[in-house]
Amino acid sequence: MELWRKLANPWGQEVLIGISWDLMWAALVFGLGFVAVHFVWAYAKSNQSSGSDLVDLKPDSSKGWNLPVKILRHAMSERVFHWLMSVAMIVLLVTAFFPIVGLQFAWVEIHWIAGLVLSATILYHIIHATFWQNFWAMWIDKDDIESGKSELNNILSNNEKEAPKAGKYPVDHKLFHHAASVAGLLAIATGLLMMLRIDTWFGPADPDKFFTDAQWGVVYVFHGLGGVGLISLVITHIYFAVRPDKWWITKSMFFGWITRDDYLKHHDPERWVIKKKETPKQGTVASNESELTYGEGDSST
Amino acid sequence: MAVIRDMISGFELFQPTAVDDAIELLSRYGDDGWVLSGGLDSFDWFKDRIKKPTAVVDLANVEELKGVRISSDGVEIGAMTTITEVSKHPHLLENYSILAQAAGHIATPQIRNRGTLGGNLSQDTRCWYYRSGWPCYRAGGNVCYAGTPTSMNREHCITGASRCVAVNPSDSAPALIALGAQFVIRGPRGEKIVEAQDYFMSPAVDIQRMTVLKADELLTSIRIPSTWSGTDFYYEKMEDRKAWDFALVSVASAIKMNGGIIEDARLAVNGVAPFPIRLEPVESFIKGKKPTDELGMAAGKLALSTINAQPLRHNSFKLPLMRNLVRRSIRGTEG
Amino acid sequence: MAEKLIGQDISPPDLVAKITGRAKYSEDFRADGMIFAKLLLSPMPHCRVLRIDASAALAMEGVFGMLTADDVPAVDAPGEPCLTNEPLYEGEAILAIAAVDETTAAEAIELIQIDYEPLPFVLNPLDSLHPDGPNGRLEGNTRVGREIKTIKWTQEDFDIAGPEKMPMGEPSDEWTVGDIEKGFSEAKVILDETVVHQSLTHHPMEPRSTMAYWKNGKIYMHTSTQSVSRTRAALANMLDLDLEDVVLVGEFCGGGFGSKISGSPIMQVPAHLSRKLNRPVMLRITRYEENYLGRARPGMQARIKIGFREDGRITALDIYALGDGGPYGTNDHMSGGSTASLAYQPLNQRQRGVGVYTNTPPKAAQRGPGGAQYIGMLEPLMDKAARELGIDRLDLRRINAPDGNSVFGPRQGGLTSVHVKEAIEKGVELFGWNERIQRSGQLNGTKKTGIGLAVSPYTAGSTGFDGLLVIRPDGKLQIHQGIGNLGTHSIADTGRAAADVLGLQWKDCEIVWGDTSRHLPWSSVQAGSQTTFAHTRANHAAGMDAKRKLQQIAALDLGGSPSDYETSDGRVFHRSNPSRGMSLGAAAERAISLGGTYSGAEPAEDLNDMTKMAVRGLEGKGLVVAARDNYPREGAIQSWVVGFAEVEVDVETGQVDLINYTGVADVGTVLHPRSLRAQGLGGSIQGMGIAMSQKWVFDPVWGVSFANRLYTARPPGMLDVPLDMDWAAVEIPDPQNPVGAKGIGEPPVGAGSAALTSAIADALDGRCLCRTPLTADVILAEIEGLEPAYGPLDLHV
Amino acid sequence: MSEVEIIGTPERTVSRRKFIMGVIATGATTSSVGYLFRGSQPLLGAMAVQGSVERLVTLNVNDQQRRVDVLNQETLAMTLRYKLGLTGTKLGCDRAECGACTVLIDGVASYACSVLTQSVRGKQITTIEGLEGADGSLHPVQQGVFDEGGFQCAFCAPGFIMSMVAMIEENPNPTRQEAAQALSGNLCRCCDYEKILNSALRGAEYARRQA
Repeated sequence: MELWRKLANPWGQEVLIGISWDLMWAALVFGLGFVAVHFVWAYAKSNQSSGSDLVDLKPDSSKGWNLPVKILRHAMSERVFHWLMSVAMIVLLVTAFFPIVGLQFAWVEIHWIAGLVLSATILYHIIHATFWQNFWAMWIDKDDIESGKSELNNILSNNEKEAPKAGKYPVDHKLFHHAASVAGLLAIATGLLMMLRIDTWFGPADPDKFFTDAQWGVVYVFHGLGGVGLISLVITHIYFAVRPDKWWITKSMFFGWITRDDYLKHHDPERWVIKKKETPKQGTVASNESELTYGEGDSST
Repeated sequence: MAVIRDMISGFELFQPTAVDDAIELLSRYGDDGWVLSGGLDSFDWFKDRIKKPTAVVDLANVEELKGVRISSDGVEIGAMTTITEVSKHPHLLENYSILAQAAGHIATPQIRNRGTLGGNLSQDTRCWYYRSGWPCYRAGGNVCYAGTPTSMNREHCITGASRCVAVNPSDSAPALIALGAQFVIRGPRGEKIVEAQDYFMSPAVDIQRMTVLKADELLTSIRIPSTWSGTDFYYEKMEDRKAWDFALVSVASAIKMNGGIIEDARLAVNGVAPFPIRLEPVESFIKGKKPTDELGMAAGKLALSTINAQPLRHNSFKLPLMRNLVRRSIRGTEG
Repeated sequence: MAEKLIGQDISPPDLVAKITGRAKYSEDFRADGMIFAKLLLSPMPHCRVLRIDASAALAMEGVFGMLTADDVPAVDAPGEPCLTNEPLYEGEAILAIAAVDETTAAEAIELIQIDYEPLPFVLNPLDSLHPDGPNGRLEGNTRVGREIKTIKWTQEDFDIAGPEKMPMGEPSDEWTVGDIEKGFSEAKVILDETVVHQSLTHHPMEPRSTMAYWKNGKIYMHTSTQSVSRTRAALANMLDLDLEDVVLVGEFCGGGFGSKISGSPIMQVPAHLSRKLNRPVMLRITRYEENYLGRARPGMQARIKIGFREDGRITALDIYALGDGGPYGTNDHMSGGSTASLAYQPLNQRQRGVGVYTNTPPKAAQRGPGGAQYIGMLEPLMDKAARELGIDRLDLRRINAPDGNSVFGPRQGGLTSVHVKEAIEKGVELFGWNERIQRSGQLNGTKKTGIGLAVSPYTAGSTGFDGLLVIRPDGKLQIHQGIGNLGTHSIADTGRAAADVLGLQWKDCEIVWGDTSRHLPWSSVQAGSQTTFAHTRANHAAGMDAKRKLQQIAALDLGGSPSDYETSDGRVFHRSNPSRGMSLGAAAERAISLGGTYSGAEPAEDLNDMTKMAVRGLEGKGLVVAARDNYPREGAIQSWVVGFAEVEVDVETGQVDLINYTGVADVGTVLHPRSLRAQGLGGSIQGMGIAMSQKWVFDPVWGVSFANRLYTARPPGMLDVPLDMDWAAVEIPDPQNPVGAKGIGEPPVGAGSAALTSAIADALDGRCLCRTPLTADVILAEIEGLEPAYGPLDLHV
Repeated sequence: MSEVEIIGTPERTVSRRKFIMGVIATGATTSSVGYLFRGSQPLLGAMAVQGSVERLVTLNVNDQQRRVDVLNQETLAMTLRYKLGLTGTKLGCDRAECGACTVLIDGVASYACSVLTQSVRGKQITTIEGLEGADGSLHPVQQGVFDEGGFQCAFCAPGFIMSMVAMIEENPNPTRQEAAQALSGNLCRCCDYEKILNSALRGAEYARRQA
């Protein structure tokens, strides 16, 4: 398998052009492979431990029994951000990779415009997360590592030891978030630079600006790596989103809330404290406004 | 690896006698295969050692691809018909003179004797950055060297660029577009027919191909409907030398007159974009009008605005040149 | 008495070989066991070779060996080596690989791993003169005297000039005649223009291929050269051999135009390779390589200031020219000043310039070096001035043209003869100036007529060379020529001088040329229009010497005094009694028996050593006569061509159609009318190529050339030139040549080029675009009033 | 000397056997068989693939059947010059630009540098060497050129003459303009175009007389 594409520059010196498209297929295979393996494992697991969830809800029920039935996990702003970003991401992946596999169309403009949209959403997210949200909500702490360990343990040595429950964001979510951030930011940073090499709204191409052709090659390689990285990440992300046992989270990305039961079942109330709030947040979907409660860290009011 | 620009590298040579065999060979070799018709474009690539195909499929012996077939509803020209035959064919001279005229302006007698109509339509661009073997977009690289603020791009395009600013070099293409020709393409998946102007590829879609032909497809023939037979034709190619040169701008028009009024028209230009351009807005604009110089001038200006012409550093002259050639194609040379 | 041969149309003796394909050019030779070399050319405009790994290449089946710069004698800067480790232009040869065939050699070259260190490069002379501009060579950017120096102009120099005019900082060369300031103070009209003249490759049809092999310590070279004897000497020098050990065969030369005057450096490669590998080696130079290794005319960036008196007389001419000298600094931007001085006789003149090293293919004299560029740049300005002065363009030329007593140049020397005024008048008549000028500026459809003219002089001869003749026992006259054979027909035509002296018919004459093993005399270079003048004199001298010796032999055997005898129609006979005489054959037999100065045993003292060697080599072959041209000569030998052109400029496309070109020459006596016409019109068309289409283009970022194909360099083809052309000569003999002839090669180029630019300017209502080539885009931009695509000082465009 | 590091096995001294091979390879003088195309075979695509062309072909050159070993990528100009010893066909550019290599293929003027030898099997090839009559008399076109004083350096002459022959085959009585068109595929750098046109018209005249 080739890793890079190289060509001789006008002076006959070999320079990097970008990643080999073999890597695109590799990423695809990796993504689907992971999904397949996980699916099989999860299937096997679910057969062994059936109905266990009812059982382990009881002992904790004293704690937090007073909580309302719906707990807000993602505020409207976050959801809008998420869906905008995912649309941009899908468009980017399609315009980037479909032409390579033979589905040809005029992709360049769509690609960089989608890229600008993505950049904007990310920028919003960073600012929002820094100033209005708990920036550290995504931070991986000791407990995360603990739960991560034991989760892994469960997977490897099929034992039934209950893993410590997660905070607002389970460790696997956090890992995905960080991986996606790295790949995404890589692709965005390089992508914005690459706009110098084509005619855009911001001016005609000026390819020799800033970098030598050898340096540009590196930029293209990073862009490619970010791109193919996102292929695997997006595949796995979508897979989990559609898994029935994760619907409770997926739904929350549509409607914003999770049920109290899910909260108590999957989260550690000490790591994700629920505070009672007076005024309901406008626009959130909820049958019973007064019952509505807000997850800590979401302080949009 | 050191670079040397002479002596053809070795390849496997096939000389099939049937189109299907040729296609079979091409599908066998895919991107490592190469179609050889007249060879006047191919040999440059081979001798410069920039292209080194594993297998060359020489169509010289495929008789079904040669000759001009006249029928009631028009004429069909085999893709391997020589340019000389096209330029001197009595029926074409009589009924579709712009094609014969355009063919007569191609390169030199010797090249017209070997070169084929299909080859002329499918030839690669002459952008000298690309032709020098530079790693540009079209060569699979990540930059266009001809579109920068310092590039030498007098011959390059004023519209239709997408990263690549090369122009299509074909002289016969605008004539065939003006004649409303259709191109017959055959491949492993059978035969398909495309309108002349749809045969040419935009770099926005595929920056490494000049036409819609896939590696395992062949252009087998060109069909010209009788629609424009014997109408008023105009063809002009503006070039630096009167032989062995490529068009700076070329124009071809077919105009149906009715009592001194333009009843219908088709216009095409080449040398201004990575693909030949049909000027539909101009066609509808001049319909029902008298072919005066004023109309020509107005049409020329409209042509520039419809293609949204944007010159590069060294080719702003192509704007007035194209405007004036369109103008002439409507009112004729005598001013 | 036989009819004089001079002045007749006689097809040259090599013509049948040329039109039947039997003529062997250097690349048509084969030798047993011959192997083939291919070159690795530099991909960069200036770099240092750091590492060459040829192991894979040399291990290849069929590869015999490699030659690198380290295998060939080093050359002191700024001399040009045949292979180099510091390439100074893209396309310079770095090494050669020899293999059983070219394909193998090419494959081997591709296997070579080679590392370069890029070095600073410059393409335009002016860029290198910027305070922070790059130098074309590590040693500096120009040459002052014998040393390589660095000249940088101050920012102030550039600021004063502004973007539109050429700056004029410190020059490397300068000469002045009279008082330039005074001259301008007397002027009524003063023009101050910035002009650009492109560089362009010679592109002879035959690339400079060479085949070489060694036998018994001698080298045998088959190469493409303009001048055989001179190239033999140059090779002996390059290869450090005795003259006797160099056998050079160059019977045919497929064009040179100044690019192969004494061969070219690359011809050493097969010589060294065949010595190293002990096999015959053929180096076929391809057109692609010829574009780089072949020579080019130096382009110029110039500032020209001319002052005219009310009556049109030029009071002051002030020229500052920068020469695009290429990496080895061949320049003609100063010599052009003398041509200008000669052509316009300015009352006061200053000539300044800098020859700048650039990283572009090497330059060499190209037909009318310097003069052609200067006439091309100046004539359109003459037209512009004529309009401003309200003086007829013809009259302005007449007023400033030289006559018999004129002097010119920095040393204000005189001329052997000048009849340019007669040429102008003859041209006016032949061209039909007075009718055609009526059409000037007329618009016919979209085509506007322009009428142009140009007056172009150039050096046309040299002196002091040797003539070598053998009168054989079979009565035939063998004329040995050491000059080259590149189609000017000089090898045959200059020999007519000897034949006429002896009163021989052409069928009794045989030309020996092109193969130094056949004993060739020391000769002028076949360049600079020299051979006609130089070798009619040399052959005439030899003819006279032969006649003298024939008379002596006759007197010796038949009595009486030598002066009683006359030679004609193959006999030497007594004037009063023609039956008393002997055939030349008999005289030749007699000469052999007499020996001494008759048989070639004792060559004359004043002969060049090469000629002496040839004479001795011919000893006993008959009456062997060699004489040096000792005829007196006073003043410079200059020929003239006056060119007239009618063009039609399409105002909608900028395309130029050439309607007519007419040239009239002052070349003294005409040796060969048809050949003269061919030289005159051919040279003029080369000039039209300069004016219309030929160009160099480089990418400014990478310094790599794009006009490296014929279709991008654009030499004129048959359809680009007028179908309707005419030619004549004012046949007034030059008093300082025994047959009255002067050379023709150079002056037509400037005439053709300038007549065209002058005609185009006329079609543009006198607007002078001050650059060549005037391609359609440049003209159309001017007509449409567009912002010019090129700056006033942009060179390679 | 320079500090360039040069890696490479020293040139192998030519063994007697190899030398003889070499001699055979390049042949004696004119017909230097394998002048150009004896590189290591795999590079040259010599391994025969089912259905691909044969290497040994018979060419009809100047009415002679010539058996010759050609490689797939070999052009007619190379075969003529370097395997059949017909050096009258010149290589001026080897890029179909100058016309010096013009020959007739079944009477049609073509650039021999841009035709694969493999694709002219069974066709009639005429080169400059094939124009003279059996008695050595010049072809009318050659005679016309001779009487007009021919060319200057004449490197382009064989190509021009072949174009002239093709021209009069098609148009025995060309105008000056038509002749210029017919010869526009040949370059003359001496730019002797006027004399060349005169020669072409004179040649056409002679040919008409002969016919």
